[in-house]
Amino acid sequence: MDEQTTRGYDVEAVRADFPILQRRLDEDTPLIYLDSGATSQRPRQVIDAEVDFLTRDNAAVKRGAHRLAEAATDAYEGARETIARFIGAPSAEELVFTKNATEALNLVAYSLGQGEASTPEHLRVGPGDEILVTEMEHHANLVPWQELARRTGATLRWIPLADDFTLDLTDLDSLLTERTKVLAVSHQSNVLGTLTPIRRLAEAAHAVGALVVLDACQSVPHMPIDLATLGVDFAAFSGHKMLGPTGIGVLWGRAELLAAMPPFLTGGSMIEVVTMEGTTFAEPPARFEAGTPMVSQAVGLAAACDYLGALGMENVAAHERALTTRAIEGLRELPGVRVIGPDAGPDRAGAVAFDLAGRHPHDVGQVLDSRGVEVRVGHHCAWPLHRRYGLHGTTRASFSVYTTEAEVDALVEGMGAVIDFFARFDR
Amino acid sequence: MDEQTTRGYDVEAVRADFPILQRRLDEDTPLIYLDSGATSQRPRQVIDAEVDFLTRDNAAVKRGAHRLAEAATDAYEGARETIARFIGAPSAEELVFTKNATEALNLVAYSLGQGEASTPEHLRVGPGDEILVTEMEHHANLVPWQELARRTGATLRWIPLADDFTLDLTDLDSLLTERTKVLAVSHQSNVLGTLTPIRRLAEAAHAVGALVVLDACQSVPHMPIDLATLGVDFAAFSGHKMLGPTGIGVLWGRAELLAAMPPFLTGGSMIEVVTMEGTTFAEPPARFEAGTPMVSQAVGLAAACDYLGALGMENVAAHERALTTRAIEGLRELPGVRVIGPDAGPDRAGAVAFDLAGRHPHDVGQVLDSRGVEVRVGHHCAWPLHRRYGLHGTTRASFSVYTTEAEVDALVEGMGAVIDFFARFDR
Amino acid sequence: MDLTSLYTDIVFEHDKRPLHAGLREPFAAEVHHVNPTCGDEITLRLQLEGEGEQARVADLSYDATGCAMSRASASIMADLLIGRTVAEIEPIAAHMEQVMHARGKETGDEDVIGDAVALTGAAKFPNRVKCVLMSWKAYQAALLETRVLGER
Amino acid sequence: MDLTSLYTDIVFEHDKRPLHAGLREPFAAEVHHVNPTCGDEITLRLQLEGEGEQARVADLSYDATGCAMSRASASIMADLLIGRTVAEIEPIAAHMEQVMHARGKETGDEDVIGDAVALTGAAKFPNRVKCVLMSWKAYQAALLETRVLGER
Ligand SMILES: Cc1ncc(COP(=O)(O)O)c(C=O)c1O
Ligand SMILES: Cc1ncc(COP(=O)(O)O)c(C=O)c1O
Repeated sequence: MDEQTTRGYDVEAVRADFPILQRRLDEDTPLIYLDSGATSQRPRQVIDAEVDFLTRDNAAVKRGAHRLAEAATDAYEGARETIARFIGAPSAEELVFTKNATEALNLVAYSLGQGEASTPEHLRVGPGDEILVTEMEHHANLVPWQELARRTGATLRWIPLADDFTLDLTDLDSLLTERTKVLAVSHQSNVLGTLTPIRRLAEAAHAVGALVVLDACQSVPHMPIDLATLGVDFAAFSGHKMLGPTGIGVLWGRAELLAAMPPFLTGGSMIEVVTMEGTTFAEPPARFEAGTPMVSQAVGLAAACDYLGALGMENVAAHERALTTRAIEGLRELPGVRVIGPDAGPDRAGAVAFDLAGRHPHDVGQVLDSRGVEVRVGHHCAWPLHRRYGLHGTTRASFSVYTTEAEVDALVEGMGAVIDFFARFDR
Repeated sequence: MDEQTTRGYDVEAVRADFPILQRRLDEDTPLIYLDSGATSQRPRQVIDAEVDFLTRDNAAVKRGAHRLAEAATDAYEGARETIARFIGAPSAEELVFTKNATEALNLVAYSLGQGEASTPEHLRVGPGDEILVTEMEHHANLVPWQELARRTGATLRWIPLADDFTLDLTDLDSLLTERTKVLAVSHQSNVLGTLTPIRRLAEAAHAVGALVVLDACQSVPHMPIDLATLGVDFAAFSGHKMLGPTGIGVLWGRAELLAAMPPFLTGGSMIEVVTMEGTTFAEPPARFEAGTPMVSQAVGLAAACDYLGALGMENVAAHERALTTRAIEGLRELPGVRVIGPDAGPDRAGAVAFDLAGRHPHDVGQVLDSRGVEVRVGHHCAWPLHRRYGLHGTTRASFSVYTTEAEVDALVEGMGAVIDFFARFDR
Repeated sequence: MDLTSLYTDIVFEHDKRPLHAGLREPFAAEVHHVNPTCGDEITLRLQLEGEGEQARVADLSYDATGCAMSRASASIMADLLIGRTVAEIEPIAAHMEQVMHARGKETGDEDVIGDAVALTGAAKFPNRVKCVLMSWKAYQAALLETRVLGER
Repeated sequence: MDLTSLYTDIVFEHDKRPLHAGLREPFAAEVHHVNPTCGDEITLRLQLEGEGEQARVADLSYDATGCAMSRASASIMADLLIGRTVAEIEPIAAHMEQVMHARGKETGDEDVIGDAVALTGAAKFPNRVKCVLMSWKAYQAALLETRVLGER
């Protein structure tokens, strides 16, 4: 921790902003939260922003003409602008608020499958078309595409994983063809920590006229992102993984694409004219935000962006990179432990999954939990990835702005204790 | 207010729980919030419940094996049980959390249109089938059904409105036939205040084998509801209209129907087994809750149910009925003002919409706003209803547990001032 | 709150006795615009004389339903634009848009936008900005349409 | 936190040397159950002798992957059920389910559930309850299937 402080990143000051980190799991056990990849904790700045909004400006947005409704609408649209700036979106109008990243990905998949003749060809998936994903996707960026293929008669194909825990691009040319309408890929694996070569993939996809959908759930919270220069067409991420509230996610899409896409959810606030016989729809982003939106949550997410922005995403990334390296090196020393992911380096970021030979991750996690070390066990919503490596599941530690080197050390020590605990029974 | 206090309903004590009601719009103007039909305000009990959860038990639900994840899951599933009890659902497993009522209604409409051969006939809408709605629906319970009809080749029909602001059931027998797969109807109009004869409609629909979808957005917050005895198959409502958070809605559905329905949004936490080739899905409610859910919001909504339950929904309904009667009677005295909705009585509840002859509602609302009276103006997401009565829009006052008789009087006085203000220009 | 900056006598004058109202022939383009929040609607027809930037607005007819602000705005705009060239209108429209988005921090220049200064009080009321600008947006859409049609 | 109430010697004994493991013929019904949260899986085959409630479990074979708790549970269950009648098994399964849902407030009756008492420590750990009950749920599903098949 001292080291970090001297680098200018004061993790103890950060921790002081997160009330939950003070809690104990039981009298003797402080909380060592290493499950930030599943959901992060919220600093009081985020909680306060929501409470301030609710006790001062809360009203229905966009539908009201009164001053309170105006204040609420300003807060909501102001939040959209803050978040847009944070991810380098050219315009706030390119951001659609959803309930989570999963809805954002479903939104794209459903919209592309609406099959309306008035939709331009490149935004319409039908029989004979192909959708390309990868074997490392989170279920959220796999199942919606399977379902789109089922609904439309398109074919799902995938880029396989290589033995070195990166994407195997050997056959990319035969996978990505004129038939490919969509390439859906994650920016960073939530299991392996692998960063995908997104610029290269996006270029190859665009060369054959395919749309590129980026699952940015694990990158936006952990590194500087400039969507305008990534070369992708859509990106999805969730508030709750980046110090913000649950119940809010973001779909970013290029303005000209959103403008030509049919709606997904329909109802109030997304219409232009409604008659019993038929309805026309508003411009984006309104077209894709049916019903009363998550207003206070947007305000909270904007506060989270401000918080991360003040820390500096370069600093956050460096902090987490140091923790990742430390975790990998510590775990590698232990007998029977195998890290499932690339070695520490520029092409990987901080999700550290590992296997303990002969032990099911559920049992590993249970012993770690008894020591206050909260990690995730199982397939982490990436079942095909685990099957690829012959695993039923892994144990995963993941980090955030408030994670300390001492906590990483507690994980490594904890794994030592896990090994000892089970050895007792292996007589 | 004295009257209310002696009836045992202490509205001032209630108001003390709502921090925002202390705010002023400007130095001289206290807030008179009469837009609770659009969104209600939150008592500190609801805000505190969320903050307590976030600072103590926040973690990813259902996916984690550690103690914090268990605490979060308990909070989430406990909230489901509290809300289920509040609405009289036979089982908490029949409640699906969505982002708002709009998503809940879209969920049903999309699921019925998935067109999978394995889905039972009565849960599959296709060409030749009919969907019956009413002319008074909120866009949220109209447009998703228009879209379902478009996607599947089914036909949308509707029950018209009568001159007396109730549904015209004269031709019900020819509208509701063996071809009808779904009857989607609201419990209470968000404009007229009209209560629909839901038991009678549900019986008629079931007699021809149609499913009954209830838009309960305006009833659950305002009267005692016992879903088990209403005779409907599905019901949808939103947290933010019942003192709870934005970003959460509820779909209730009969267990045996949910169990046979295909999923809508897909991704993590709703699967059984995932391979690259295909996916099988979990049992309800998980099947319909893809991705990380709105955990703290569920906790907040449960706190709202507890709050309303402690007041007693009979008392809430009586309180709001008295306000409605007072508003209607006061407004009726004013020259040029016409209440758009049935007279006060057992068949109507509290949304009081009205028209001022020769004045656009936007102008009416602006003058009321200058006096701190916050009402909604426009078509209130019920455009066909307004067209039916030859109106471009109305001004609407709506009430909640914290609304006082003095506030209703301020509305009536405010309308007097509106009339005077515009008369100045009518030389 | 000061309502008189919003509801000026000029606004009501135009609301009551709108200039150039009604839909007339001939027209080169017709557009229909809606404010989905409040349901205000305008149908606007545009007839030009001449070509390109030097084309002159020969007629601008419309049918507007909506609040006093939106109806007055249509009336004032029609009166302002009829007889001017597209090139002359451009800075007027730009100024109008700028003032309306300044949240009351800029006052309109009467030399540029004429009677429309009476509408700029609405810039302090964010929800009324759309009411005022709807007719201007409709004009611009109609202009675009005459060009698209001309290119065919 | 006391892990020894969860990880008893009996649990590890069954985890290491599971009884009746493997998939055998003949069988009247086969089911496949999954715990989607952690990916644990069991394939279970059931062979009955006789009819109705008096039918006897002639064989119960299985293939289980998962944590120590879920594997031990399958092993203990198989040993407990083989040779008993459906009627005899009913109260055993009911008792098991009840204890496992009591959050540690009830201790299992060894006379009823035998070695499975060693698993009831998991009732204090909500996320482990499913691990223990998965094989029991699979048995019940297989039983139902033999009946459905029987009726055809
Ligand atoms: C009757 C009715 N139905 C549906 C809705 C939609 O609710 P939400 O916007 O919360 O999805 C509303 C509120 O706007 C309503 O009043
Ligand atoms: C890579 C990745 N994609 C998608 C998701 C889904 O996010 P959410 O559950 O918030 O919709 C997650 C997190 O669970 C993730 O890690």
